[in-house]
Amino acid sequence: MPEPNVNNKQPSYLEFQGRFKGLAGWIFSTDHKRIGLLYLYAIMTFFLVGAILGVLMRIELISPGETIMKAQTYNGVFTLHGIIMIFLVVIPGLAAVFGNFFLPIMIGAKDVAFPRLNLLSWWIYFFGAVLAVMSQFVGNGPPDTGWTFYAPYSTQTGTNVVAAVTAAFVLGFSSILTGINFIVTIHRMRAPGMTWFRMPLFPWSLYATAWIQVLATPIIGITLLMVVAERVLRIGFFDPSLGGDPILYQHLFWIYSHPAVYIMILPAMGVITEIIPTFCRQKVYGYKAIALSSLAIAGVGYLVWGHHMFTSGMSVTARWIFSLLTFIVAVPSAIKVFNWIATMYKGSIDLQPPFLFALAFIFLFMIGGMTGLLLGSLAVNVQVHDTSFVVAHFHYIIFGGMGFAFFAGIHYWFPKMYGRMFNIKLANIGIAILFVGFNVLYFPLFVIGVQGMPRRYYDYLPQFHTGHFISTIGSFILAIGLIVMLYNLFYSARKGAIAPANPWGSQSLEWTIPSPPPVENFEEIPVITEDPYNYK
Amino acid sequence: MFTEASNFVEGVDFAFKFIFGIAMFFLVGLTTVMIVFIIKYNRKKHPNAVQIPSNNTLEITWTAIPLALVLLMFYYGYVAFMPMRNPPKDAMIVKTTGRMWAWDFEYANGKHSQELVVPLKKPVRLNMTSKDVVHSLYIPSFRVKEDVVPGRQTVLWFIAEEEGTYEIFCTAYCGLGHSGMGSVVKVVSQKAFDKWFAEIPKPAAGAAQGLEIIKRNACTSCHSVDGSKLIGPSFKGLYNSKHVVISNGKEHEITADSAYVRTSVLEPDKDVVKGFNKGLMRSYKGTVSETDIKNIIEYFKSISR
Amino acid sequence: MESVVTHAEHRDDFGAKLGMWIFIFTELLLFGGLFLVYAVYRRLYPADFHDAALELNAFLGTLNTVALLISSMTVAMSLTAVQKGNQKLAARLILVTILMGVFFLFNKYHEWGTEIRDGLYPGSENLMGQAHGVTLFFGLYFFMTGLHMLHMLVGMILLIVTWVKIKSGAINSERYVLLENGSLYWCLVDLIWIFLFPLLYLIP
Amino acid sequence: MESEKHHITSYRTYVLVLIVLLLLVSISVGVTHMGLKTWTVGVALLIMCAMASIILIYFMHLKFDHILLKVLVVGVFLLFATFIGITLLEYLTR
Repeated sequence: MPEPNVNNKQPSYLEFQGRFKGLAGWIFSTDHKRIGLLYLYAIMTFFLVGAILGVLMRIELISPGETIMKAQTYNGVFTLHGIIMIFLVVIPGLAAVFGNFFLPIMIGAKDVAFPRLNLLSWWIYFFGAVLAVMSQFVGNGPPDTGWTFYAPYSTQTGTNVVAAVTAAFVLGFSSILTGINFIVTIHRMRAPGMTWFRMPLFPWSLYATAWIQVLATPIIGITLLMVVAERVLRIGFFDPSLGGDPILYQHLFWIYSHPAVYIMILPAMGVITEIIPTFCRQKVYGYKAIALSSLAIAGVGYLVWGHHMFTSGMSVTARWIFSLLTFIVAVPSAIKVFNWIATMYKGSIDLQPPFLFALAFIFLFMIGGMTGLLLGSLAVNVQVHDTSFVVAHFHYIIFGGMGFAFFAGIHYWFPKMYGRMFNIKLANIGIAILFVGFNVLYFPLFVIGVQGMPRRYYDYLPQFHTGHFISTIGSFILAIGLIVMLYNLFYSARKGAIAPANPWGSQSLEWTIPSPPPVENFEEIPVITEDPYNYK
Repeated sequence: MFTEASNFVEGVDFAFKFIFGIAMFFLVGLTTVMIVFIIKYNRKKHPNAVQIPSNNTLEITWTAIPLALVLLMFYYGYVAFMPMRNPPKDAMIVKTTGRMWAWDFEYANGKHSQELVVPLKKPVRLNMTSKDVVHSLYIPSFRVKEDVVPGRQTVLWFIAEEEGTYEIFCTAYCGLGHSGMGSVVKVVSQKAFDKWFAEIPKPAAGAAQGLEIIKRNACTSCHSVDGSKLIGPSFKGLYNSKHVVISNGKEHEITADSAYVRTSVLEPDKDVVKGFNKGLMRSYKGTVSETDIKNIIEYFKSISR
Repeated sequence: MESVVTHAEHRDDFGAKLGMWIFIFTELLLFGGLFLVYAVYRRLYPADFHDAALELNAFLGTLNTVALLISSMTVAMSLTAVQKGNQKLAARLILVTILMGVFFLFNKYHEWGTEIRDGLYPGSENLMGQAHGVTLFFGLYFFMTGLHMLHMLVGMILLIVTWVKIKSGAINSERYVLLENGSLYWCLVDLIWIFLFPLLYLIP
Repeated sequence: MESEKHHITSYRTYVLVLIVLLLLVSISVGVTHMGLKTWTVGVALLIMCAMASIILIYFMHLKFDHILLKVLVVGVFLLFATFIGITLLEYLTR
C-alpha cells in the first residue's frame, strides 16, 4: 500500500483562497474539485425535487380516481419528474460529480485539460436547469408530453413545450463540453508511466461515457431543434398532416436516448469496479475484460435503439434485427457481473457502507438486466411494452443501478472530499431502509405491468389497486431511507470525525494524497510503475 | 392472467416463462454465491486475501454460455412474434380509428361501434389509424399491442379463443384523457355475432343523429352533455347562450348560434371561450360534413331548452 | 507516446487541437441528423423533392460553393504563412476568407429574399397548399441553410479574433494553435456546404 | 513531441488542391445537366465524398496529422453511416 504523503504544504481545496471570496470563490472557480462539488449540490437539489414529485405521483396512484391532483397536473408532474431526473440528475450524475472530482486525481493530473471550459459547462448546466424550471411557470402551463417529447403530441399540445425542449438542448451542450474535456484529459494528462492498461477502471468507464456524450448528444440536439422549428414555423418534420413521419422522430430520439442509458450506467459500473477491489483487498478479476467491455458496450449501444420501438409500426425486418442485436449486447454486461463476483472470491471482505451499496447495486442491476431480457424478446415485449413493467425495469437500472452507485460513490469518497467520516452505523441503517423501500416500491410494478397496467396512467382499473397500494407504501419507506442517508451526510460533512488520508486501505492514486486534497492535488506528479489494484 | 384468451397467449407466455426461468436461475444462483463469499471470506475469518490469477477457460465459458442462452431467448421470442405480423387473408376486417380519447370500430357493413365485438375462433384483423396523435391499442388478455399512428395504417390481428369481455387500453401517452381511453372487446359466439352484426340502427335524423356523430368523434371526451365542465365548455344549454370569447387576443361577447357552432367545429382556435385553453382541439374539416353539423346543431337545440 | 504537461506551464497544442476535432465531430453529427431526415423524406417523396429542387437558384448555389472553396484555401494558406513567419500575408489571407464569407452571406440573403417573395417559406399559404414533399423540401432547405449560416457567422467571429491576434502578434510562428483551430472550424463550415449543395441544388 | 514535427504545406499544393476541387464542382454541375437520370444521384454523391475527403486531407491537414485523428475521423463517418444505414433499412423494408 503506498504511503500517504502527509508532508504536503498546500492548503486544501476547501480552504484555498483564490481571486474571489465566499460564494464567488466557488461559482467562478476553475478547480475541478470545486466544480465537482458544485455539480454535486445542484444534482442533489434536483434529485430531491424529482423524488418529491415521484412521491406525489405515488400518492396520487394509491387508489383509483382522483386522490390529490387533477389529470393535467399529474401529466405535468410525470413530465417534470422525467425531465429533472433524466436531464438534470442522471445524465450529468456520476460523470460530472465524481468524474470532475476524481478523474484528474486518479490519473495523476493537477486538473482537467480545459479548466475554464469545465466551469463553462457548469454554467451552461445551471442555465439549462433554470430554463427547465422556468418552463413550468411561463406560457400556457407546464409541458405535459412526458420526457420523451413524442411527436406529434409534442408539436400540437398547447403547453409550454418549447422552453422545456430548449432546456434539454442547452443541457445537452453542457454534456458535450464535459465529454470533450474528459476525452482530452485522459488522452493527454495521464501521469508518466500510466499506460492505458495501468489506468484505473473508473477513468476507463468515463472515457467510454465521454465518447457517447460527444457522439450521441448532437442527434438529440438537432431533433429537439426540429421540434422547436416545427412548433414555431410549422415546417412539418414530424406532423403527419404536413407529410412528416412521427416514427422518424422516435428513431432520432432513441438514436440518442438509448446510448444515453449507457451515459448513465457506465460510470456507475466504473464506481462499483473501484469499490469492490478496495473492500475485498483483491485485484479486479479480468481487468482488461472490464476495461474493454466498457468500450464495447459504448460502441454496440449505438446499434440497438430500435428496441424501444417494437410496437411502433416499424418494419418487421428492423424489429427482429434490433431484437437480435439487443440480446447480443446483453452479454458484456453479464460478464461484468461475473467479474465483480469473481473479485470477491478468496478476498478479505470488509462490509463497510460503500461495499454494502455495491452489493445492493449488483443485486438490483441483475434484476434490471434480466427484466431487460424479457423486454428485448419480441413476443414478450408486445405484452409488456409501455406498461408499468417498463417503468419498473427502467427504475431498477437507473435508480437501483445508477442511483445506488451514486450513493456508493459518495460514501466511498466522502472522507476524501470533505476530510471527515460519516457515521457508519447510521449509514448501514440507511442502506437497509433504502434497499427494502426500493424493492417494495418497484417490484409490484413488474407484477401489475405483466397483467396489463399501462404506464403514464392517471387512473386505473380496480384490479391493479393492490399493486399500486404496496408500491406507494414502498415510496414512503424509500423516502425515509433517503432522509436518514442525507441527514448523515449533511451532518458529517460539517461535524464528522476527521478522516485519515486512506480510511479504506485502498490502492488507487486518490488515496495517496491528503484528505481533503490540496489545491493542486499533487505536490509532485507521481510516476506510475505498477498496475492499479495491486493488492498483495 | 394466464388464460388462453387468444391464439398468441401460448407463444408469448412460453417465451416469458423461458426467459424468466433462466433469469431466476441466474439471479438466485449469483446472489447465493455472493452471500457465500461475503460470509466465507469475511475479513474477520479471512484476514489475508489470496490473489487469484485470471483463468481464460473460465472467462470463455462464462461468455459462451450466456451468448448461447440469449440466442435461444431471441429465437423463442422471434417464433412467437412473427405470426402476429402475418394476418391470414380471410380475416374479418375491422376499421379502427383512434382519436383523443376514444376508439371507433367500423365493420364491413358500415356499422360503427365503440366496443369491439368479435366472433369466437375467427381471425379478426384491425386496420388501424389515428386522427390526431400516436395511440396504441393494447388487449392484455390477448397479448397483442400495436401503435396507432396518424397518417399511416398499422395492423393487428388475433383469433379470440374464449368467450368473454376483455379490456382494451391505450398505451401510447396521448394527453389529458390518456388513462380514460379504454374500451372492451366482447367475444361472442358466431350466432350472437351475426345477429349483432346485422342490427344496424336506422340512420336517425336530427338530434339523435347529432348525438351519434358527437360520440363517434369523441367530442364527449372534452365536452360534457350534462353541464359539467371538462376540457371544453359543456354542450348542455349551449345553443343560443351568450359567452365571452377571445378572438385574436381580444375579448368580446358572442351568441352561440348556428354560425358559431360551425366555426368552432371547423376552426376551433378562432373564437375560444374565456377560461378555456387554445390549441387543444383540432379542426374537424373533412371529418365532419355540413349535414353532420346541421344534425349536431339540432342535437344542441334539443339539450338547450 | 504522448507528452505530459504540468500545471504551471499548461500548454498543450495537440490537446487543444484534439478538443477542436472532437467538437467538429459533434457538429458533423448535428448536421448528420438533418441529412438523415433528408434521406428519409427523399425516399418517401422522390417526385416532390425533384419538383421542389428545380425552384432553387442553382447558379447562386454554385457561385457560393466556389466562394467557400476559395475561402477554405485562403484560411489554410494563412497557416502556412504564419508558420513561415509572414504575419502580414497571413492577416491578409484571413481578411480574404472573411470577405468570401460575407460574399456568401450576401448571395444567400438575396436568394432567401427571392424565395420568400415567391411565398416559398415554411408556413406560407403558398407552400401549405402544395404537396407534402414540397413543403418538407423547403422546410429542410431553410432549416439546413439557416443553421449553416449560423455556423458561418460563428466561424467569421472566430476568424476576426484570429485576425486581431495575428495583427498583435499573439499568433506567431511559435504559437498558432488558435489559428489552426479557427481554420479547422472554417473548413468544417465548407465541408458541410459540400454535402448541402448537391443534395439541395443538384440531385433533383 | 508533436510540436517539432509540424509539416508546413506549400502554397503551391493549396492552389493545386483548389483547382482539383473546382474541377470536381464543375463536373458535378455538368452531370446534372447530362440527364443520367438514376445515375445522377450516385455520381453526385461520389463526387461529394471525393471533395469532402480532399478538404479533410489537405485543407484540414489530416494527411500530416497524428494517426489518432485519422482513426477518429474515419470512425465518426462510419458511425454516421451506421445511423443512416439502419434507419434507411427500416424504411426500405416497410
